[in-house]
Amino acid sequence: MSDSPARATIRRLLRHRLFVTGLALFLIVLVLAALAPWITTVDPTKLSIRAKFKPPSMDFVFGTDNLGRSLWSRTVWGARLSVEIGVAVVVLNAIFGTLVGAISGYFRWADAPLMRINDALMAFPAILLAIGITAVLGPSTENVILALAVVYIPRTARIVRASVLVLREMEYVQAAVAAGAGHARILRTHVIPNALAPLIVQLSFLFAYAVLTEATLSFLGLGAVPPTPTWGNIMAEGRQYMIEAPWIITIPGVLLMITVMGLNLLGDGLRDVLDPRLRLQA
Amino acid sequence: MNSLLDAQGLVKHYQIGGGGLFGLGERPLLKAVDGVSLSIDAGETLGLVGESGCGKSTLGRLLIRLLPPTAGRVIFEGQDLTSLHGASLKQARRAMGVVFQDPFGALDPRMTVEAIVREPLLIHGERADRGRTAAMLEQVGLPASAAARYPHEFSGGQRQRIGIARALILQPRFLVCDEPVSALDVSVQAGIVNLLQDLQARLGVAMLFIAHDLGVVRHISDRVAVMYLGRVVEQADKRTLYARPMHPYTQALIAAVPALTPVGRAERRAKRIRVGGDIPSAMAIPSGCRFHTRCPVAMPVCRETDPPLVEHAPGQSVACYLYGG
Amino acid sequence: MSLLSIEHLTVAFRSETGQATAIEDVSLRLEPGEILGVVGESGSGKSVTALSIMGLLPEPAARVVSGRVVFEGQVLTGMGEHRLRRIRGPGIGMIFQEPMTSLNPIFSIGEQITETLAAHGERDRPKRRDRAVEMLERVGIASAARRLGDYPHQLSGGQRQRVMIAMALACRPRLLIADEPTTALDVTTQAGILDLVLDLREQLGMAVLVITHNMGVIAEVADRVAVMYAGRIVEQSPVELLFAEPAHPYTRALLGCVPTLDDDRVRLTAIPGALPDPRTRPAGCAFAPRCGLRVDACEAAIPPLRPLGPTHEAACIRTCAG
Amino acid sequence: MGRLLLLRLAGAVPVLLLVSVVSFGLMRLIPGDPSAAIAGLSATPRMVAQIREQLGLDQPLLTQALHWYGGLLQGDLGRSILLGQSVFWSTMQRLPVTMALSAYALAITLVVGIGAGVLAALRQNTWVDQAAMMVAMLGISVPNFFLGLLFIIWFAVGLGWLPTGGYIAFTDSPWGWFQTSTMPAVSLALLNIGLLARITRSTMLEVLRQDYVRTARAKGLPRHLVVGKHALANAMIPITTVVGIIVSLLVSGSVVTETLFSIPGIGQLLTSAVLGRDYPMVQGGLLLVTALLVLVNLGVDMLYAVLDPRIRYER
Amino acid sequence: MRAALVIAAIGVMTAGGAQAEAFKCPKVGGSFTFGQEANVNSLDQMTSNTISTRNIAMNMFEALTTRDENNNPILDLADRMAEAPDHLSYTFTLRPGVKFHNGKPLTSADVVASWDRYSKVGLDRQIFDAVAGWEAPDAMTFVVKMKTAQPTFIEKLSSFSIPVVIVPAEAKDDPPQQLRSIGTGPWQLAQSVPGSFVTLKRYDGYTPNTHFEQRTGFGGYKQACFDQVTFRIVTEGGARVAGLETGELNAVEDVPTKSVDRLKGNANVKLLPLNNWWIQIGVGNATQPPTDDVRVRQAIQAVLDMDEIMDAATDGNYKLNYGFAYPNQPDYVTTGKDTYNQKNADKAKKLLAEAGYKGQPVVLLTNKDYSSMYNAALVVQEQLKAIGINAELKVVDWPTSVQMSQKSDSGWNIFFSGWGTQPALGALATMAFLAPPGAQYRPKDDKDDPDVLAAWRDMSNLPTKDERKAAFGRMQQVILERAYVFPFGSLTKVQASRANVAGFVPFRIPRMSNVYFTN
Repeated sequence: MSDSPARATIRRLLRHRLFVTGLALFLIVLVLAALAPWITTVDPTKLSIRAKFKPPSMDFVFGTDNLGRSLWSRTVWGARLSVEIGVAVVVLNAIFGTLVGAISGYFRWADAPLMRINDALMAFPAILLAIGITAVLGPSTENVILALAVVYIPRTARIVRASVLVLREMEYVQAAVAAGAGHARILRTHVIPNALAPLIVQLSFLFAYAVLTEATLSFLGLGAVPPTPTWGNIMAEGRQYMIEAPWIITIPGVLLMITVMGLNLLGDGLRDVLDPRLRLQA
Repeated sequence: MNSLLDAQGLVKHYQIGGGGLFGLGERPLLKAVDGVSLSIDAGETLGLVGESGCGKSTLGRLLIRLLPPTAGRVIFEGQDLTSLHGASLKQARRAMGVVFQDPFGALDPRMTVEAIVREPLLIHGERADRGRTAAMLEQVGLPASAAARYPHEFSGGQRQRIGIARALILQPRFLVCDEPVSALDVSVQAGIVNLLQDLQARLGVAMLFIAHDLGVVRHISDRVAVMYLGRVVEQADKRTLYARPMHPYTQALIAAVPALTPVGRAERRAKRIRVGGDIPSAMAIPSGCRFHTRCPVAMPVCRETDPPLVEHAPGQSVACYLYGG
Repeated sequence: MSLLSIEHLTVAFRSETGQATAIEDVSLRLEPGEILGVVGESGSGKSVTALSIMGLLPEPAARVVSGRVVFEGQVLTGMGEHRLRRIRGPGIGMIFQEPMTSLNPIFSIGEQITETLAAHGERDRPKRRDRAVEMLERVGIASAARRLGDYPHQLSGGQRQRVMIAMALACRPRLLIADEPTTALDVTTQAGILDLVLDLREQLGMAVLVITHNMGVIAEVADRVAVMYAGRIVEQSPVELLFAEPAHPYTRALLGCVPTLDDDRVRLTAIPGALPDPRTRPAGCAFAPRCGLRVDACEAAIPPLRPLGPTHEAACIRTCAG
Repeated sequence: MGRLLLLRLAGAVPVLLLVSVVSFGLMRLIPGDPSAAIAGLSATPRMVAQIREQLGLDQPLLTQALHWYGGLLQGDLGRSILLGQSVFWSTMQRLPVTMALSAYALAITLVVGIGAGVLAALRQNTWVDQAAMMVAMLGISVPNFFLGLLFIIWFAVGLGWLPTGGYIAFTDSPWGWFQTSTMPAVSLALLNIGLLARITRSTMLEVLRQDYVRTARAKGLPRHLVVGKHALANAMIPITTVVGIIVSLLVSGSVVTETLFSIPGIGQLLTSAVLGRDYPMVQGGLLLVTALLVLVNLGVDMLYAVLDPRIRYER
Repeated sequence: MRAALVIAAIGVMTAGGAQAEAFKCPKVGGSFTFGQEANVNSLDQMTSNTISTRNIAMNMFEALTTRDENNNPILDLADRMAEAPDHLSYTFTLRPGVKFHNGKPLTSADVVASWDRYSKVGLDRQIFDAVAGWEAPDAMTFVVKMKTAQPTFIEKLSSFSIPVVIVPAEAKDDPPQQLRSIGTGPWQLAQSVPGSFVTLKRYDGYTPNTHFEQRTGFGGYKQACFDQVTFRIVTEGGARVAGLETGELNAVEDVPTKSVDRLKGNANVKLLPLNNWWIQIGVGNATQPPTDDVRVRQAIQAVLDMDEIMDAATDGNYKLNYGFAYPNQPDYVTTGKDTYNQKNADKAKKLLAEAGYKGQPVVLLTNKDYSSMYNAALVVQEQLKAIGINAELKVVDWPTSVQMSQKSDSGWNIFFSGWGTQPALGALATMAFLAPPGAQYRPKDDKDDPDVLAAWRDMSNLPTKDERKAAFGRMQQVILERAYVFPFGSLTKVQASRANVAGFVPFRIPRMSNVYFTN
């Protein structure tokens, strides 16, 4: 049996120590997110004014916040939301970033106009653009996803475009042209599949950025609508109690850090294995 | 008799640099191919030699319309390729194949050998069963077991065989081989050259064989064209060309090839025709004869006007004033 | 005493997929003023041999397993970087295959030549400059003084290789190692570079180690030749003898598969198969699987180099036996 | 090089035009208007209506757009609704603060980031490398607002070493500036240190593999010249690209950091302008900031030309 | 003897001579830093209605009239005021010797110009609705002519919410938000860095009002003791507390409740609680179903548990308070008391059933910028859900919520807010929220409840104080019984200063005059 490149890649990934560490960290968060309804007994929005500001203890694993809500429930459900948002942003980027990048890189006539729009969107400081968009659309989970997608799609498109520009000139693509293949076929069978490696790497980092930026937006009060428990929301609400009840910000903060670090390690591993020459993109 | 392929006044110029929104200043023009006419008969092999950057690869791509020409026409089997689009272009492409230099970049790393060889069939909606690809693989000297494997599992020579199989599966009448052996070790190179010769004899396909190695070109070609800076400067039957090169550039080129024996090397060195300096940039082609800056026998007229390619001896065309206007 | 002697050198590479022996039991000698050609196809270990002389093997991946390199009586293998550095330049100069990438793109060629002089003790700036101009003139760069400020990208391929040579010879080394010096160049340029090397050898009297895969280059410049295959030297002899009476089947096959300008063979003699993977070399003679003269004994043990005459040796049981 | 500069400047014009369209459009689409911020908690609808009329917000969008672009053509960015100052002046007042803070953070980033990256590359696969990369990984994984909060808890509240917030201009008191800027600058820098150290390491590793580095060794150059001159100078080219990105990240980061540490910079100005619906301030401020970022990138491009003769002598 | 004079309804209002020792700074000098919560945008006191502006501007600017410590109208820049017997004109005589910060003496021309500007751009210019015009017969006299008699005119005029501050005549045409910062107060502007700090310095040319011997409210005998006062913007509550603890800040506003306990043990800090900072309130939308049905609103009213709501809103620092005035105010009435804090789920369910409520969503419009409003909404949601009301949260930012609240059809049923300055100013100012044209409860088809209208007219126009107070009582009763709004209780805000600060008396707006360091 022949060794397909995909299988070989997976084998090499599983031998990559950092990748495995990152995967493990991320899996912890994924499992928390997936099992949220079963591992939390208390509704994350359930108020219990009389039990407010309880530090972590046997009764409340992660303690309670200023309204007596269980931080365990809130952070676990927050994990779920972070993962949801990350997945959504990644999917949107994978679709539209690839589309824009592939069109721009493959068709010369489309390149200049698309890249000008790209440049303009990338010229904004990312967080300000995200703030602007969520402010327009109103804070909600969907709108945060949309804002993050708008902020990051140009960046993804750039990366896809860069690989497409190279792939377009590859001799196997030329061979397909010479054999009479149309644009659609070439994009579908040669260009896009081969642009996937850098894209996957980018998307894993993007997942981290999305989680991080969502938390920042929520922290600034522009993320998912409270009382939806997101890590950023929890920290935003907890920041005024940071001295007396530091656990409110510390617990989601550390979880956020673990998630982002897991994803970054994952991305590093993917980059090392899939695309060793790929540079870090911001 | 009509030739299989007829190129008339082919020109390919590139604008270099973005130029910005307002196109500030003029953008330099890279003249990759600058007025080439040639023809290839059915079943014939035309060798195309020249140093790097002379435009031979670009010319090869223009002939099978991998690139659209800036000017000029390519008549293939009576059809003007440059005017074709869509379905008719696709149809014309059935009759043409191409083999590239880089055995690593020419095969999609994600596809199995079978998928690679089969792709042209799929493109043209032809029967693409296992037997057909297996037969093709066998023809290029690969074992049947190769079909299920991936390109990275093969050596350079074997990869080149896969590329040849892909190029020939549609049974084209014209094949462009763009430096097909330059990247290979000599011991492997000979096998590929032999394979191409065998296949050509068997399939009757006409070939444009591009290479910088004069020995290989001599070995495989019927006729040879020498390119310099976007132009064909000499074209002749291979025996004539190697035995009696007329253009000073061809002479220098042949003289520079080391002989495969140390015997008499001191004498060879002493009488070798040398050309000074290096090939100029295709963005700054000298006026007049483009070779005059390096030509050991340049005359004043060479600086003024560009000599046309003229048939000075039977079957031997030269673009040089040494043999008259 | 030889200028350079490589004695039973074995170098191994470590990689993700395991260990591989790049060269094995390689011994070479080079006399002052002599040009030794090392010829071989890719993966034969010829470049590794060159790099290991200078201690330039990529560390920590590559490692000298055994053997040693002696230059003018000093053992270079295992020598500290600090002492080695004083031999690089004044003792041994080196040029490489890709003159584009071997020159630093962001420094002027003048700077790159003079810094070599400075590193080897020339304190006087004007003197360094003069010497750089002199060297550039010597390698055939016209109006050298004006070109000192040029950057590599402003030069043609041939000029870059000339600059590399000027740089390598700036400190007047006794040995020049030229690793595939003309492979990246066009044939007309190649001829010029080979002429230059021969001229400079004449003028400066240094020895040259030329490494190439091109038999033509060997025929053009070498005094003596070593043929390498799969990490080992398979034949060694004076150049005339090698071309006249190639002994090893590999050498013979190699000469047979090069198309030349004057042969009218219908078919070239191809060597079947491919070079062995350095990680999975056969136990016996590495060429045996591709060899037309192969017998069972070939696969039993690696044949050692055995003399065929006073100056000729080959590693083949068939040739030597017959 | 002058030509290159002109080309890039011309290329920036459509980008900035698009930026202005986007920011104008975004702002007008945001629900709520500046009257709420002016009228405060106890605004009556009548007050709000008066304010809207006064600000011309009751006019059609097109009229407002024409007015804004008309002013823009004359170099007038308008006047902040909330601050009552000209947008240009308010921005210019805040700019030095953000610039000083960013410069501080950038200086820390460059020194620590490049230093750690080079060290890690030279000691590849040793504990030095692993420690540096671990810290870098931590840097790119800790949200800067979280870090800022932790800093306040530890260094300001817990240890009392540094003030909790506020800002003292360097010109007023260098020591005060140092005290007030250190925590925000470090919390801003950490992410970028991580980025830069990683990039520097991988770039250095790549550059060290280059043929010209081998040439430099083959010439017998001492190690400090091989690494410090031949390798690092070439590594600076990709590093410069990242520094350009970092400047943009610093501006982004300042939005959160300035809010957290009560620093009167551009980030805080624009955030409060967005939240207060100060249309002219957001439009003009964003335009100025992006123009500045475009300029920074232009500077980076020019820096390439300085670093890389291949660009300097292009054509 | 205290010399504060309450303005009589009729007749001449004078400031009686100051007999006792006037206040004298025990210690002059020093630099005082105040930690302020919110950013200051403009210092234009005529066009800004934010507390942050007032915090600073009220130390710089003065008006003809203002309020004393107990919120009674008093004279400030006016030396005397005479009201005509027909109530159709008021004659103010300016206090002599008053100079602007630019050194120019105050004349009636400046007053005319200031009033002119206010009538054009002043936010609360509806206080001039009943005014026919004003004039300056001589340099020190200023006369206001009324269209009709308005007994509450002086009460409105003396409001410190958006007062008609007196500025030099040349500032007459300063555009909104751009009033030059030249006033007559004891403090003048030294430096303003928006987003960071504002520094005021002592105005040495200040002439105190000798009719008083002490500071009272925003008026009285004011003296600047510090060399300068800096209002530092410190938005993080924790950072303000930390600044106070380290001595970086000499006084702060809005100490988080959670920090109060800790600060109690700190001998270097004085806690200064300000009871009744604002009324935490929900405004019903009487247009939008289902809250257009009075029974649904009453059901909501019936079920609310105010202790829980206020506890969550304030982290525990609150006082239960029904209605729209505080017990210590003269306007305080007890009407409608039984509508408050009923915690009666059965009654609520019954009302819902009567109204035919079928689970239509009740949208609670709140914002994240004010956590007390946000937290109150969270608790209300839970309480409503408990009786089967489908309560949904709509959380937006403050400007959006304000804009939405002003449109009845923008999809909300209860708007969460806080009424601060107006209740402090008195019933008249407060009830303006509920009477046209400022009615926040969104009357259906803009047809106001006639009973509310009638009561409002009486509150404004009845000649005597007692009559007006009775009218307020009626109004409060109607509003509460018909559940137009849901007052939850009053929030306590804690200010604090370092122990060595004297004279810093908690007040809605920090007053920097007559405050000094003891060491």
